[in-house]
Amino acid sequence: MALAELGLFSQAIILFAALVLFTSFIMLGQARTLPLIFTFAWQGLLLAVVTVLVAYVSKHPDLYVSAALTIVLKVVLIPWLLYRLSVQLNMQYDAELIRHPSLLLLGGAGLVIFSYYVALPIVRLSGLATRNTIAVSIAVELIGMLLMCVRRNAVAQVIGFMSMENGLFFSAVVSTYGMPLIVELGVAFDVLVAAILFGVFFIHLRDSFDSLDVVRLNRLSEADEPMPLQEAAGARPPGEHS
Amino acid sequence: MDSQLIAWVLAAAQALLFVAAAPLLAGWVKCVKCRLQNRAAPSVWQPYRDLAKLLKKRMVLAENASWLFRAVPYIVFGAMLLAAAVVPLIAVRLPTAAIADVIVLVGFFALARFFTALAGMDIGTAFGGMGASREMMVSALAEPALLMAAFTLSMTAATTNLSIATEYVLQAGLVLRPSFLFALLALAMVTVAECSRIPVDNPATHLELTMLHEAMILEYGGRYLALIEWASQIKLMIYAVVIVDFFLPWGIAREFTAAALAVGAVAVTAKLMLLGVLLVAWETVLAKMRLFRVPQFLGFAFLLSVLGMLTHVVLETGG
Amino acid sequence: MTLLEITLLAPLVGGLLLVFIGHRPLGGWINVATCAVTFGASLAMALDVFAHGPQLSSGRMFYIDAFNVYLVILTAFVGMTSAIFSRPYMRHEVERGRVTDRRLRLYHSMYQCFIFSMLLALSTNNLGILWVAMEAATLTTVLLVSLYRTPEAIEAAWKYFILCGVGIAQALFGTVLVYFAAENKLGAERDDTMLWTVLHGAGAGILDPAVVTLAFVFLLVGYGTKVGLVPLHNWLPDAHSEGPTPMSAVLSGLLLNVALYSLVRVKMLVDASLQTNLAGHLMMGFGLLSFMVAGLFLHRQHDIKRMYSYSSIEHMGLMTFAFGMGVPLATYGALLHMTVHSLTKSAIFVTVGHASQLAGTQRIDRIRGLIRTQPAIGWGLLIGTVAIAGFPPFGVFISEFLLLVATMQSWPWLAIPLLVGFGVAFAGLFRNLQPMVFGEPPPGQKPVEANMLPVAVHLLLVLWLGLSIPAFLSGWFEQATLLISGALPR
Amino acid sequence: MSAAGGTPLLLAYAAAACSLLSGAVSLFAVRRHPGFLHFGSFLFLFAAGAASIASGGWALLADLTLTDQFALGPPWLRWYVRLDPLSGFFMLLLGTLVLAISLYGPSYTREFARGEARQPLPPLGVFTALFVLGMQMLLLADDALVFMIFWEMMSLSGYFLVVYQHQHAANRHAAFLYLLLAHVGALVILISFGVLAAFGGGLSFDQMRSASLTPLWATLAFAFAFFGFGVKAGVVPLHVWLPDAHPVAPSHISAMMSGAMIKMGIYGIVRVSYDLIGHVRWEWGVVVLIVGTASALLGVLYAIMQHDLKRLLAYHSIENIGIILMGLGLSMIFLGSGHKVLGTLGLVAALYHTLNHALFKGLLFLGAGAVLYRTHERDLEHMGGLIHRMPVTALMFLVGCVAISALPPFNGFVSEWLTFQTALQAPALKNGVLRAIIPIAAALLALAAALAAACFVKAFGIAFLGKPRTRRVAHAREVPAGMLGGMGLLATLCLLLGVFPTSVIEAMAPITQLLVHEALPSAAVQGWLWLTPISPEVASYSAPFLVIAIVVVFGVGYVFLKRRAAPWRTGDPWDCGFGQLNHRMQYTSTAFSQPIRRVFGAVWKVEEDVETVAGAGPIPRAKSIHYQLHVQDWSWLKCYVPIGHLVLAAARRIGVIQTGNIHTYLKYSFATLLFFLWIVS
Repeated sequence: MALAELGLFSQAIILFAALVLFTSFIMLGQARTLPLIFTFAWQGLLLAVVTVLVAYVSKHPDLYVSAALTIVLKVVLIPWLLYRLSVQLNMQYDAELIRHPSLLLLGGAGLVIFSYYVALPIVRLSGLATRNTIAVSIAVELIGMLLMCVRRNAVAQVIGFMSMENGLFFSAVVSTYGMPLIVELGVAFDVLVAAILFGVFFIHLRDSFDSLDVVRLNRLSEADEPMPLQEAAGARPPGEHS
Repeated sequence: MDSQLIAWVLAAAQALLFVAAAPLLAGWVKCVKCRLQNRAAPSVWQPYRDLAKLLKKRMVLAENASWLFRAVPYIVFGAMLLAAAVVPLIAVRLPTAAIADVIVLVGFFALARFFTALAGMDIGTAFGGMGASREMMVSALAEPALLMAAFTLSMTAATTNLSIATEYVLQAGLVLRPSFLFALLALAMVTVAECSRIPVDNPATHLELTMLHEAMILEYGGRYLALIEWASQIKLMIYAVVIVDFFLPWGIAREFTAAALAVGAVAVTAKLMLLGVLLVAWETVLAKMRLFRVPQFLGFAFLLSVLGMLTHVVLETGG
Repeated sequence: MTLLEITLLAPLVGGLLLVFIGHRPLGGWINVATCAVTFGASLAMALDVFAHGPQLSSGRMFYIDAFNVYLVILTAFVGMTSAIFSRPYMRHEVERGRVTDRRLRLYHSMYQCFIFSMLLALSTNNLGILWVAMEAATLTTVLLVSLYRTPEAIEAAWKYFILCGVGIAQALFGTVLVYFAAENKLGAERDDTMLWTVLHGAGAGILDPAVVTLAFVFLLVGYGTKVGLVPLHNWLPDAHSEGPTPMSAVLSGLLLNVALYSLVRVKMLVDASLQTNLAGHLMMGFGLLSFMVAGLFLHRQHDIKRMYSYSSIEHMGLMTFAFGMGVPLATYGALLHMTVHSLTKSAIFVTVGHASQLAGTQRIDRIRGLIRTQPAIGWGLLIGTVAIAGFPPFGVFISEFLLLVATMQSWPWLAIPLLVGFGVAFAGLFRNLQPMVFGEPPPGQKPVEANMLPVAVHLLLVLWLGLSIPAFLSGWFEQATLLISGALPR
Repeated sequence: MSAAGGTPLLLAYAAAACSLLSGAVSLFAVRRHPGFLHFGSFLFLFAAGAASIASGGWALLADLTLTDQFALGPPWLRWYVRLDPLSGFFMLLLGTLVLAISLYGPSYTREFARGEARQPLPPLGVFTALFVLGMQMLLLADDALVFMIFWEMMSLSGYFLVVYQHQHAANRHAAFLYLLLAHVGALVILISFGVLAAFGGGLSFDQMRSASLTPLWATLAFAFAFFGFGVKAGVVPLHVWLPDAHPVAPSHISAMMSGAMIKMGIYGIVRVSYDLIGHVRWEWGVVVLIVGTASALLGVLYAIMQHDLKRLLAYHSIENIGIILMGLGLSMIFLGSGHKVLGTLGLVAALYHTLNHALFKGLLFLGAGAVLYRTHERDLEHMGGLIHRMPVTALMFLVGCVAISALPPFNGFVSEWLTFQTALQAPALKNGVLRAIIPIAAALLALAAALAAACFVKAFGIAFLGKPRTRRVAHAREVPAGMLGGMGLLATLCLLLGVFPTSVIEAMAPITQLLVHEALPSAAVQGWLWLTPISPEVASYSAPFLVIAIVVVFGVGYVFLKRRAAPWRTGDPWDCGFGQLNHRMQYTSTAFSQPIRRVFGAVWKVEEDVETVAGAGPIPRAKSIHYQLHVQDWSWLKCYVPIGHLVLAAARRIGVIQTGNIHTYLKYSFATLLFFLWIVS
């Protein structure tokens, strides 16, 4: 259906959805730590706005709660946590080198197309005005994952992880007006704990690897170990004796 | 019942005759050989004299000899005796023929050889071990060829029982079977090997290193040696008689009348003398071969017997 | 307060209590006691279920049927025995100075929280809560994996955290999709549409195939990560090898089971609404791949705990394969295999813990002559491995036997790769096991104070299951089989 | 007749129970009183053996088929149990060996408690008991589950027995290889059962019997079964575990393994192909015949090269399994082409040889154990002259050697003779090719037999005859009465089964009746004295006469010669007039087998190297000569090493997927996700 036929609020929803997607792209391209964190906060904020709009449109009061949760967690708490940590580990200014950023962004675009392709069958079903945003939510999630795949910096990985969460949350909101409240609460709790744990781990990583570069975490690997020399059938041919 | 008894008596008599005649065949062979080689020949009765002398002699046993060493001659002689009882010499349809068929006969030989070889190793000299090792190697190669030939014949006669097979050949009359030809050659070669004749072994040698059979019984003397020598003479005779029975059985007695028996006796004597001459001729023209050419020799024998079997399957029964 | 509530609350309360006094000598005992209470309650509840059939709690929050009741008992039981083992073990670790009091406290309370989250995941009736509980299980164990604070431990924990977090996130997305499918098909009351009973009851067959398929993919990748299916398994060996051994025991013995349980639950939904056996085929392929690859990995291990975690991957792959096949016999076998595997594997890890304390290292080539130094440990390891390798008269043999027969009946040609896999895995296990157990011990190797009671109990149970399966258990298996594959095994 | 329950079955249960008890005794009682193992445990083992003999013999002679079930295992899968003449026959075989080792064991095992490396006795007792139990129960099993359970239990306890003296690396290698192959074999057997079950609609043997298979599937089922059981039986080229595992186990266990365990493979082949599948096809027979011939020939050729006594015996087990399989193969060929009587003859030959081999191989291993017990030597090169120190053992061992070399009048000869007779009936076949190859196979059997004779001349000659080669051997003593009793039992049976074959064959009639509904009508037409398998015209054999003849000759010789001749005196052996002979001048085992090694050179991978240190002096003569000989089994190098390398290489390659880099891991899950999404949509 054409955008014009929708109500203003719905149009707003779609607009903000587009902005959310945009923020994901920015994160994908953002090399420095602090801006990354801020962009993440922005994404959370946009998400909250979308939620509020949806709540208003669809008269689902409990969505306000989840919007509030989003704001508290994704806009205030987690970014602040990450910020404090990165200051404390004074890494707020260091930027990591992203190889082929343009290629990366292209990949992101590809993911958008892919998720649209994937989401098509679902879109058919939904009666909601905002259904096309499902594709966007999937894209946000996949891009978050892509971010985790390419970034060496632990903070960046965490942010990727959290933006995946955003995507999920987003999809829940726009496809089905959010999940049952108890589930929402549970999820939020888990996310909170996860965030705290991440914080703890930054410290540990810094202590034991004196950097947050996750590529250095490669002690536990099977790749280049020689075969163990056990006494096995291969060790001595049984036919033999002298 | 009566006929049964007669048959058994005859069988016993034939067995004894067989045993008694064995040295004679050996003597005949030796005698003819000397004649052929322009040497002064001993009398054909010489083997009896030797045996008698040995039987009388006081024995010297190596101090290391065990009870096995002293038991072996009896075992060997017993096995040969029984084997002799099985082979139809002058008459078929004797009850003793049922004791053993040709495979068991081979088994008897194997038994005798096994214990001879053990006796050879008992004293613990190098010669004994050497003889045993070589003898077992040669026999291991000879046995399949021998059995293969036997199989060919017994597949033709549909029996492994010597006497019945002989009868079968008699009834069949003169049939030119290629399989029999091959089998005969194979059997002859095996006989030469098994009875330790030239070219495989040299019974008359006095150089220990070239001995096979002799090396094993080097430590024997007196009556033990007599028994063993006698046993080997019986063995030679058995082989000869088996060949005769299978390939030219004519004349052998089929019913137990005096005339038939006499004819049989004469016939078999003639045939054996002829065979002895052939053997001598063979031994005279050939020279003893190296130990490690023996496998080729016996391999050839095996090949011949296989050929015999194959020709039997392919040409004679069709298939 | 119902038995189920006791079962769930006991570990929670215990966990809170242990936050404060977990470091005391008493802590270990409290840990054991809490588990004992949990186990007792779960047992009573099980009897109740056995008497009156499936139970739906008031508010329909929890649902206990034949499928999860025995898993609940199993979880409580293995949790208890591992707690029994962990008391002396952790004391020894404290003496060796590898663990401080703070961490001991953390350990004990997290242990209980972990048990709680698994029980919650098993008993909940709500797919969302199921997800929450699974995530919680991850979070509680992450800190335990990094308990020793060595760089390796940190690294392992980080990988565990990130990979499982990502995986679980996929699962959440799948859950959302299921919810979405259900929500616009059956216009039930919003909060109910995530209830398993509703979905599997009313929702059966009417959910939209496309969405459900999509959802299953996400759920498979999500929960599959926690099951440890190749190629999503990479966190598993690290986490097992670097964490404290009781942790590895419960991880291998229980967590993987719970993850597989969740996977099977959603598969049931998908099968109900899909006509094709797509879900089954995906699981079969995944399972077979994991089975083969893990078998090969067994051959190149230097670390004893790593080795046994690979064997866990192998067995999980086997079960996934069996559930994927979906024929009743295979399902029955897989259910049995879940039980015997977790019993055996936790017993093995307990023994491994003692063995590595005895040798002072986890490196296979430094563990030697156990049977000479301390026969109990040597024989325990040997018999445990024999059992896990699928030799009779242990239960693993029976389940693998059933699996093979089922395979022969429905997919004859897949029996060949299974066979090869068994052979390879067996060789991999034993070539490493033999030199550790047999031979002369290195000079000066001293026995350690070991509590082999859990091992003995577990192995005896496995032996019992191998010789005869008690009626009630078999009854549950059959009901579950009926539930999952829609027919009784024959 | 067929019945449910019944006394023989109860006896069988009693046997199993006794084995369990013996295990329990050695587990619980030994720790406090070591004496218990030697009495309690072996007492129960004796009872177990006796009970097995009783139940087996009863079922066999009375031609009973008894069935029963237990409420064990999964609810819809009862444990079915059945005792029929076939299992009875093997029960008898097993019981006899158990009896023998329960006599032999007490003294022998005491050695382990003493020896330089003190071994704990309980494991030995427990696993011996479980080993026996496994075999008893698998014979009774009447469904695939029970069969597999106890089959694997047998293999597994066998493993623990092989690895019992685990301080030696050789034991560990052997045990590993043994268990690996046993496990693989078991899985393959399981597959074969799976095929049968898929057609029969159930795992019980009755359902499998009722299954009607298409020729293709029947052949597949047979092929899997033949492979799986062949591994256990030690068929070339699946035999590599055997010559390693049997020698290193304690000798009474080696006797059980060679005597009984590998026979279970034969039992399995017979049970599956004749009983469960039912319709035997002649093509299978050809395969079995060829494999059997290969095993017989290669087995003996490998055996000749050994100088480790127990290893030599182990290789001979392979040879004899080959002979048994030749009989089976012939029987299958004849049955498959419709000659029931001849098929029966082949089957009888095979089963007879199974029994014989159990007896004489058990005897030989016990003999080797006796030598080991006194001299701690397994290497022939260090033995010699034992006949003077251990005369009774020597006699027993000699009996075993004669029997295994298939010499009349002992039992080995009878069964080989029957095999020959079966082969000679080849003209009955229509297929000319079969008519041609069967006699050749028979000739190769003859070759194998002759080589076996050579091998045992060497074994007995080097070990017991000549002069002692080491001090330990020179001071050996005769072994205790119990061990002699165990050997004596088997030796006597070897002679009896050789002298009275007719009765044995008549006793076997129920088996053939059960399997092929046929017996040998004319085997005993002329009474117990004459064995005439097909008809008196075709072939006949009378062992008693040979015995009589030898006795007579002994008598005559004794009476006439010994009495009349002068008493013999001892002197030095002939030394060509050179100086004193010493024990190092004797032929060694390696020297003995050198001619055969040269003749059949291609069979082994022979590495021979001679280092000669030239001494000083005008005439260059060697100061010292060091001779080394490596003989290897090609089948190991050609079949197993490549597989091993393949697996190891795969394992090495597979490692690269686990880079340790978390990005890679994330990419895996990312790729998996995208891949699946792409698949489904």
